[in-house]
Amino acid sequence: MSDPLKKSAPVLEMADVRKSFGPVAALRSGTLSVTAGSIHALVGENGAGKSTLVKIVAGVHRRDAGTLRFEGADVDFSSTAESKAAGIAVIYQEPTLFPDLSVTENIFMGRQPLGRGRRIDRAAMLAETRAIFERLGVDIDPRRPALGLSIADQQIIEIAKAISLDARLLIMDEPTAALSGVEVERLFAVARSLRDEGRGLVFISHRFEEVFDLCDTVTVMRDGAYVATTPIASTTPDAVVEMMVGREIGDLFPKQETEVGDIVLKVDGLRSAGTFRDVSFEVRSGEIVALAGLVGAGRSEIARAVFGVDAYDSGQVTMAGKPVRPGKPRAAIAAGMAFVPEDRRRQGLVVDNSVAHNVASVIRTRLSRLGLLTTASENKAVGPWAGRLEVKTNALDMPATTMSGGNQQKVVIAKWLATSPKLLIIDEPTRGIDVGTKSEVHRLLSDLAAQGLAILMISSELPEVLGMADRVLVVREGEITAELARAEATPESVMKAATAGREALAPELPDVLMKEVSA
Amino acid sequence: GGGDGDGDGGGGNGSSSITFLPKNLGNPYFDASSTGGERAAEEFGGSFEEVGPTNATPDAQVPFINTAAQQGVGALVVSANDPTALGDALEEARDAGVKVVTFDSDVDPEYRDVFVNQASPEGIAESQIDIIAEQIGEEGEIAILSAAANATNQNTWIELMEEYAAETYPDIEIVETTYGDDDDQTSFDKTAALLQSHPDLKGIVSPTTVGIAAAARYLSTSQYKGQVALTGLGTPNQMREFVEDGTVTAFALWNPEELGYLAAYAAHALVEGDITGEEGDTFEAGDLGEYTVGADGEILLGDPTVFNADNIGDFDF
Amino acid sequence: MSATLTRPQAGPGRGAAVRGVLAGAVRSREIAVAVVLILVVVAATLRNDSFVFSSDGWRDLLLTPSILLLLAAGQMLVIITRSVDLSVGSTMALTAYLTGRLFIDQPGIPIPVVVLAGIALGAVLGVVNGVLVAYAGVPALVITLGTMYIYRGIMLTWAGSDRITADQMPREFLALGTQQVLTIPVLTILAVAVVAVVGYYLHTARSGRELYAIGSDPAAARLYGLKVPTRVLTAFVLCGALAGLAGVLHAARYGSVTSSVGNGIELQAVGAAVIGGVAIFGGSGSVWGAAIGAVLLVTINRALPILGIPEFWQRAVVGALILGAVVLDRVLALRRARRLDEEREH
Amino acid sequence: MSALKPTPATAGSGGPSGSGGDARSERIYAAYARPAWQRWLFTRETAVIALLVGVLVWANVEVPNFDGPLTLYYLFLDLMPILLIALPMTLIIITGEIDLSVASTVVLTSAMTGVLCIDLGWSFGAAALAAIALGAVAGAFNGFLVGYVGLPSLAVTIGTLALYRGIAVGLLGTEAKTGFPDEWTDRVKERIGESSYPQVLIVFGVLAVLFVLLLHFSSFGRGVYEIGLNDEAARFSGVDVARTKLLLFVLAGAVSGLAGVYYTLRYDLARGDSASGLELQVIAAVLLGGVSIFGGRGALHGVVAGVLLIGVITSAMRLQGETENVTTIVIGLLLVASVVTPSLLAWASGRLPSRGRGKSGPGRSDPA
Ligand SMILES: Nc1ncnc2c1ncn2[C@@H]1O[C@H](COP(=O)(O)OP(=O)(O)OP(=O)(O)O)[C@@H](O)[C@H]1O
Ligand SMILES: Nc1ncnc2c1ncn2[C@@H]1O[C@H](COP(=O)(O)OP(=O)(O)OP(=O)(O)O)[C@@H](O)[C@H]1O
Ligand SMILES: [Mg+2]
Ligand SMILES: [Mg+2]
Repeated sequence: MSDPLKKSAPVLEMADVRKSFGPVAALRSGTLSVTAGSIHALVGENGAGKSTLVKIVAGVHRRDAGTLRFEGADVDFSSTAESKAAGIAVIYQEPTLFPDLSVTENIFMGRQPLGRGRRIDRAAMLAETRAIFERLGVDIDPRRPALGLSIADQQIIEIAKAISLDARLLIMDEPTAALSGVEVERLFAVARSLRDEGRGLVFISHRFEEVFDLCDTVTVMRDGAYVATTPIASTTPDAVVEMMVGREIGDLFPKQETEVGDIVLKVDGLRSAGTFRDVSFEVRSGEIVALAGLVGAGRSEIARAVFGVDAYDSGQVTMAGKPVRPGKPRAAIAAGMAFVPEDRRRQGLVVDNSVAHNVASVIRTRLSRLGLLTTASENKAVGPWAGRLEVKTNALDMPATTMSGGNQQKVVIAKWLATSPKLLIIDEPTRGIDVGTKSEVHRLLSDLAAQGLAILMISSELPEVLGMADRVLVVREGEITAELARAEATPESVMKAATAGREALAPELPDVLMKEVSA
Repeated sequence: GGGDGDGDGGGGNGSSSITFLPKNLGNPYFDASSTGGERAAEEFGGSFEEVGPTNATPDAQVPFINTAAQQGVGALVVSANDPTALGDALEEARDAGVKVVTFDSDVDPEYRDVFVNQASPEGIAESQIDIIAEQIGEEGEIAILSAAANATNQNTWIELMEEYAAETYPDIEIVETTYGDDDDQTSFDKTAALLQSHPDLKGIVSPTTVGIAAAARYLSTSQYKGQVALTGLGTPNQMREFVEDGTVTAFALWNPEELGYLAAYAAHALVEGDITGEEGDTFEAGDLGEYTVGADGEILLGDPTVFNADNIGDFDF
Repeated sequence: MSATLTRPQAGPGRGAAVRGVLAGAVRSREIAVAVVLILVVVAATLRNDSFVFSSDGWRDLLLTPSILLLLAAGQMLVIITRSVDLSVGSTMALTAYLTGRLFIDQPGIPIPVVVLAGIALGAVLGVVNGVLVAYAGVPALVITLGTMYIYRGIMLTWAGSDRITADQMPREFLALGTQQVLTIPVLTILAVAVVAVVGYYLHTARSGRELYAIGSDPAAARLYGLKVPTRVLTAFVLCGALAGLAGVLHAARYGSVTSSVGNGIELQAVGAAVIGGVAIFGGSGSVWGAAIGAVLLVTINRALPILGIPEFWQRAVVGALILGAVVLDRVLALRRARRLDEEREH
Repeated sequence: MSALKPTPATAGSGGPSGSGGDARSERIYAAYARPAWQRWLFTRETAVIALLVGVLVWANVEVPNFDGPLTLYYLFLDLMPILLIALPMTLIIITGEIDLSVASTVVLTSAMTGVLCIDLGWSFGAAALAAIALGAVAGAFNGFLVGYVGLPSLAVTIGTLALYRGIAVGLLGTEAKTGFPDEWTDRVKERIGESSYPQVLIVFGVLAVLFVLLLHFSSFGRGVYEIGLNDEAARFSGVDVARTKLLLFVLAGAVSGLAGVYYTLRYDLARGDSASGLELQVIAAVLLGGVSIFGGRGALHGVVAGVLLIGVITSAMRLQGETENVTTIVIGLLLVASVVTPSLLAWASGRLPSRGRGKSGPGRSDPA
């Protein structure tokens, strides 16, 4: 844990910072030291606690324990206003914009330039926005409302916001996730110039090529704890991944060979204006089909349309030969579909409801006798499913809010397995789930496929896609650009199909993962 | 209710306990009548209470009638917001031994013991039409600003006014009847609307104290002041300044305090058993002297007074 | 917010077309209401030219909406922060009564003192609402429903059955209700001035813009470090103060204060804001829209009898108007969304 | 085909306390985290019921004539419209919506009954059925705009609040319809045997049971709560959010129609100005009964207790000779206290242990 960068003063120092949300220990010992004039990478798996650490620095959350020093002084921010005032700018992982306000106002809210008589100087504000956009090389009208901006554009507004703050510490939590190659390059140029001005930067990303391209130091986190800090120059992607994953990764993708059966789901020429078009594919029983692509490619939208949560403009969805009524999740469920959505807390679960009510939420019509439903009958039906998935909870009437992300995901899966589906659509099955649970989920998916279930999986984690799928469909900007059999699917082939046409950086996946994937 | 705890709380609340239930509270006309009622109660040594709703609607009055029945008061003195809607509640109160007197605005005769009438409807209607006819030279358009669209006494008067005007003053045309709901602001705005929609309007009759005062206030600051005549039923105190500044020449009203006073005495007489509500029964009503119950249990207060610049100084209510 | 978006001049890039559409939609909202208002006035005037062209007609056209105008402006401030204030009618009743009481109990009291006292009482009542909503974190609808009852009850208890009549208030004060400057009633000037100040504040002050931000996304506002509770409290205080002023003006205009002052006017104020394009869940709308909405609501009521629609149907027309406004908003929003989709599709 | 079994332990049902000896390592879950008495005692609903009992005892002891035979009879007659409408209103508020147009629907249906029965000479039964149907249509209009067009219910029902009453006032004008058949008007006031309970209470009782079954013992009811807690997640689990909302508004309209018929009979009258302010009384009672205005929380027994609480307080204070204003203040204070108290408790308990930590943390849930 020695600090190799003594040469210039640290802007930010964190040691042994702890934070729990109820029973979930999101951060067990967060340690980070950022020097002025450097770009510091923070890497770790989903749920490693990176965002939590960032939010503590920003004053969104307050730490339970540990030290936090900014520019040499102990600080304890109780609101984001305080951290901002101190000179810290943060780009959060999820864009947080005011949809009704203009882009310019979003950038300057709360600290608009004032003219005479403390009036907002709109001309100055607009000019400054244009200057920032010029520097970033983006082409967004500063006067349009934020409502309706694409995720990438929203992310750019966040970046502009942070840059305009003129802060001494700039933290960027996965700013590139939704950006194209050109936009990424521009962002990097700005980041480097900020570094050269002597500011400290923290950069969080899952893309190692970016980390190794941009940063000079890297800190690795695992399971909410600090692992190591090393200069980029003296490490390799392989070494970083080893530190990140830390434990037996061999059985992370326990894919079984299965017997592929009849066509269960058939999607034909699905189109939704502005989101996706010409989407056709099929999924057979016993088969795991993955939808791969960059974040924002429209995979989730396709899945939502298939399941009927969203309407689509044209095309057809067929289950076991019978057309499924569009726009009606109930019809999809009746046809044998199950859907584990990407956002657990907002879509997958009613987090304020009990475990029992959540697990029973789809099957409860079936549990009713003469139209009447009792808690006892729900509990009776739910118990075994909770057991099957080894859900950790004190009692079935505990609200799901109290559970960890991995346990919540198990509840969602239990709720859908209870419907005895023919097809399981699962969007980001292991997002924000710890490594142990992750392999449990993978084993479960594999078992289910072996028992004859058809599975359509969406994942942004390439290893997961390559490790679990029998077939990979690559989506780019709303279109399926490639269909790859398990044997053909390599990181290169998938990334090529996902980024073709965009000036993407060469996808270099660390060797470790490649080996492990092809095992 | 449960079993315990009565002591003497539950039992007979004295014989001459009188509850006044006006159409609504916060109305100066009824404030005056209640003052009269209270004075009467003091004189004959009974207890007096005033209850009532904020809005002048029958459904809001019913719970108060029910409560009076539960309390077993001696007599209930009501100005009804509807002739039939209160009927059942009043009947139940009478079954519980409560004497029911109506004043100002009656219910159907079978629901009450006596009705203390301020003046005969014909008298009221005719005197107002006569006043306005004189002021506008017996010809031209006039309009009526009433209280609530469902107010019984108002509607009776308006009907009689229409008949009388048609017979007696063929050149007078009643062009519109509008409703101010006995609400100050509404009456004010409705006056403005009347003047607006009928540019040739010569006069306004407002047979309600709230309406005439609001209309006078509007007129007094309007271009029509002195050109559009206004009369109706109003209290002298409210109308004094408008008579003085010439907005209003003459208007009529009985003395509402005397009306309340008489109603309280009638209630007292019923409670004491001096009268039963039969035609021909007589009773003493304090300062006002002796009164006789007429047909249908009606007791007539007397003729309305016409107020004008000469006599308005003599009155204070 | 309109001002930032209503200038569809040239700007670089692909956003220009989209912005034109958006600006058009936002802009058309206030204009649409204003056009309806003008149509109503023109139609009524054609039927009866005294609706505009007579000294009373002109005066009442401007004067009658001024009280609702103030209430709608205040309500709009609260609604853009994603709250609502149902207690304004009761607040107005209390301050109207206070006005009369002061004139009766303190003979010779200067009129400006009374006006300030009314505004101050309104502000204090607004503080009560604001503290409960902003700091106790309780939904505004429930709190202000409660305080609507409480304030009204206090007013009735305080006033008892007595009422304030014109002869109890000084003539100069009552004259405020009808005085005109260059044929424009003083009360109207006052109300429009207040609306202008509010509009200026919302447009040019940081805290004004923050009200929009809070209503647009409260969670994001907190993440930004905006002082959410303070701002929400401010909105309630301003709303209360404006209701207080409305109460004073009511006393001056109608010359009498009874227990029923302001009964049910809270829903009219909300309705006026909604008609004027203020989004009921916050974040967007202009005080001008709310003001025009208030004028339309009042004027349509006055015009209907002239247009030959019996007065009994007025309320139904008002209801239809509110529904029409809400549906129109949705239609515009859907059209906007569809355009954006097509934009992305090229 | 997909032979997915909930694994070995199908036998081990979800009994409260796991009888540990079930063969495999399979886990048995307790159904409840707390014993039954705690689950029942520490709820909002219990608090309201306790308060109601307290007020009843106080009124019986302290308020003259409250223990008389007429008190409860009138109490129920007066409260009937609120009791009735509170049932569907509870469900609507639990989904996170609101209906301000109920009182206007009462008046509209009452006017309709009057016009059909008195003017057009329909039999009362037919007129009443038509009125209830009209109420359902009025509710369907609200429900369509809220559920399918996706408009905010607050704005929609402020509009229909004016519209429906406006139509009633327009239909009736100056007239008050009266003279409904005696057999019907009397029936409304009849008592159950010799008791002090009016027979209409039976109608309410039947409806209340139906609504309790619907909300607390049916799949539909679970959906109602889910919509209130998280309508997106509800949609993802196959709850038809739009249809549910439509149905609830239709129910509110139909029950308001029934209340309109009741109103007509109770006062033998159809007038445009009846039932003013009823909508806010209903909402106040529902909120007082422990239903969250954000949706997702509340129970019907609490709501019924809330309505009765308001009724008993009003009745007792009227018997004591208090004016309406005082009652109004008391009910307003109760309403504010009932929503502020939980926040205050949470705030107090959140502050006490973590002393010294200044202002409340930022992670608080959204207001409004
Ligand atoms: N507000 C919260 N309440 C409860 N648990 C939370 C909360 N925020 C985060 N967590 C949990 O804390 C853990 C760490 O989350 P965090 O967002 O910091 O991870 P991360 O490293 O940023 O992951 P990712 O790469 O997916 O962004 C996760 O298990 C997450 O579910
Ligand atoms: N708020 C938004 N406004 C406009 N367009 C959006 C918005 N959110 C998403 N989109 C567009 O919808 C499409 C799909 O976005 P989304 O992020 O759901 O895709 P995805 O492939 O499912 O990504 P993920 O890996 O996050 O699941 C993209 O074209 C994106 O630009
Ligand atoms: Mg993160
Ligand atoms: Mg997705």
